[in-house]
Amino acid sequence: MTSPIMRARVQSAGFDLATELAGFGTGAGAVVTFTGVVRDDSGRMAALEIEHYPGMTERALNDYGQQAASRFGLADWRIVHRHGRLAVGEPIMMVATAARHRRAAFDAADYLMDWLKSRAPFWKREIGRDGTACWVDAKASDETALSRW
Amino acid sequence: MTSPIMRARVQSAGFDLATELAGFGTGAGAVVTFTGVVRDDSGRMAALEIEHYPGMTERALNDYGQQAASRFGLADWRIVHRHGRLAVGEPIMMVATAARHRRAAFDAADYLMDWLKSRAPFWKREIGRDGTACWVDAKASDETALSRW
Amino acid sequence: MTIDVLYFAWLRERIGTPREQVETSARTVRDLIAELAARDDWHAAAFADLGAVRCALDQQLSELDAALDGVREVAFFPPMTGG
Amino acid sequence: MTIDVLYFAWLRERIGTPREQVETSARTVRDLIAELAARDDWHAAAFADLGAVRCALDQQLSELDAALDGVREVAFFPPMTGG
Repeated sequence: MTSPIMRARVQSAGFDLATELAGFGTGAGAVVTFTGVVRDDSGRMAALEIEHYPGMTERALNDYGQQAASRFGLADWRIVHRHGRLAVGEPIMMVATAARHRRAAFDAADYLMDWLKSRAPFWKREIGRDGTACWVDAKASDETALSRW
Repeated sequence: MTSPIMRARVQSAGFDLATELAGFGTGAGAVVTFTGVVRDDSGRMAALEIEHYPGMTERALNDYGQQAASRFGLADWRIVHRHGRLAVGEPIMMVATAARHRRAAFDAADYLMDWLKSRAPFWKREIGRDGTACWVDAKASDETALSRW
Repeated sequence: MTIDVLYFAWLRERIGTPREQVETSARTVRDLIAELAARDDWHAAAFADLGAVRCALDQQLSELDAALDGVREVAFFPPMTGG
Repeated sequence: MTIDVLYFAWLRERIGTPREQVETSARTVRDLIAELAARDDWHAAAFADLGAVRCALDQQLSELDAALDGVREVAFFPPMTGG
């Protein structure tokens, strides 16, 4: 269903959901998007820093997106993931999926998110207002979530 | 979590995802959107006509959205559903949910869609290019989907 | 009592009107349907298969066995197909 | 053989460099880790808990027991936290 176009992008710049979705999923009946946003749970966070593996990340995202497209019969899909320093409230990443029916679009977006959480080479570090920097621990629940599929 | 603002709208006009999401879900970590689009499976469809129950629809959508917001702890939510005559490729409706964590945002969007499919007072009719008009049958699978929750 | 009865989708088409006022002493929705179905062939056709009929009382989804006490508006329609 | 070894996140911080070239005859990733950990305290600290170390061989996620035959680039990092 999907052509071998690069539909995943890694960038430090922000992105705009509307721009990403221009012309997205033509002919599909269902479009699902997920956007992750920097959240300050402690009330003491200044920013989030995201490190990644430059040589590997974009290709891994494209490979995996194409596998998901084939598995769920997607008409179209996009992944945009940022790296670098992001302020609270800024969007971190987005996934968009388009399919004939909503179940496939929902499941594919959910699946890609599970994969991104624990298999895409990104590492988050929380920068506190007091200058402290703390790597975010991987959650066991993310691993469990991936085993659902 | 949600104030008693009307977050659901029924309208014949089109809508724009970006406009609907302006300022949406501030402080939330996860935003999920679903957009339903008119699809022509037979290749013979000219348009989709959507009838609704004017006095009831918008209030029912708001009541149900607020229940879902409370059940899933949503920071924000929106439902926009169109009625009237829509061409193939036009968006029919959208749901957006914002929550601290992605599981709640995904589940709430999925749940609202299940509810909209079989409990919101809309009736679809396919208008063929040859002028025929055919009411869309409810799917038993939609009823099954709702019983998951 | 006087009740506003509304019809949607193919029930509206079969009956030929979106709305009518009905004088009735029916106690439940089913009783009201029996009265309506006895009116003429169009009403009878619309209510021929109650498995395909849903209702709302004063704009709240209800069961066909629900009581009509104090209800002002009854709507009949096929299973919904929103989303 | 010569292998490029890359470190990310806190492994990079503990070892103090993002990248080094290593001459090795290690047959598996685990063998390579043993050699690296023996280099100095910084490497030893980075590889102290292998349950918290993941690796990629030539930019493909791999197991620590994987063979190094023909591999040019090995990356070590903690469990990923994308999304």
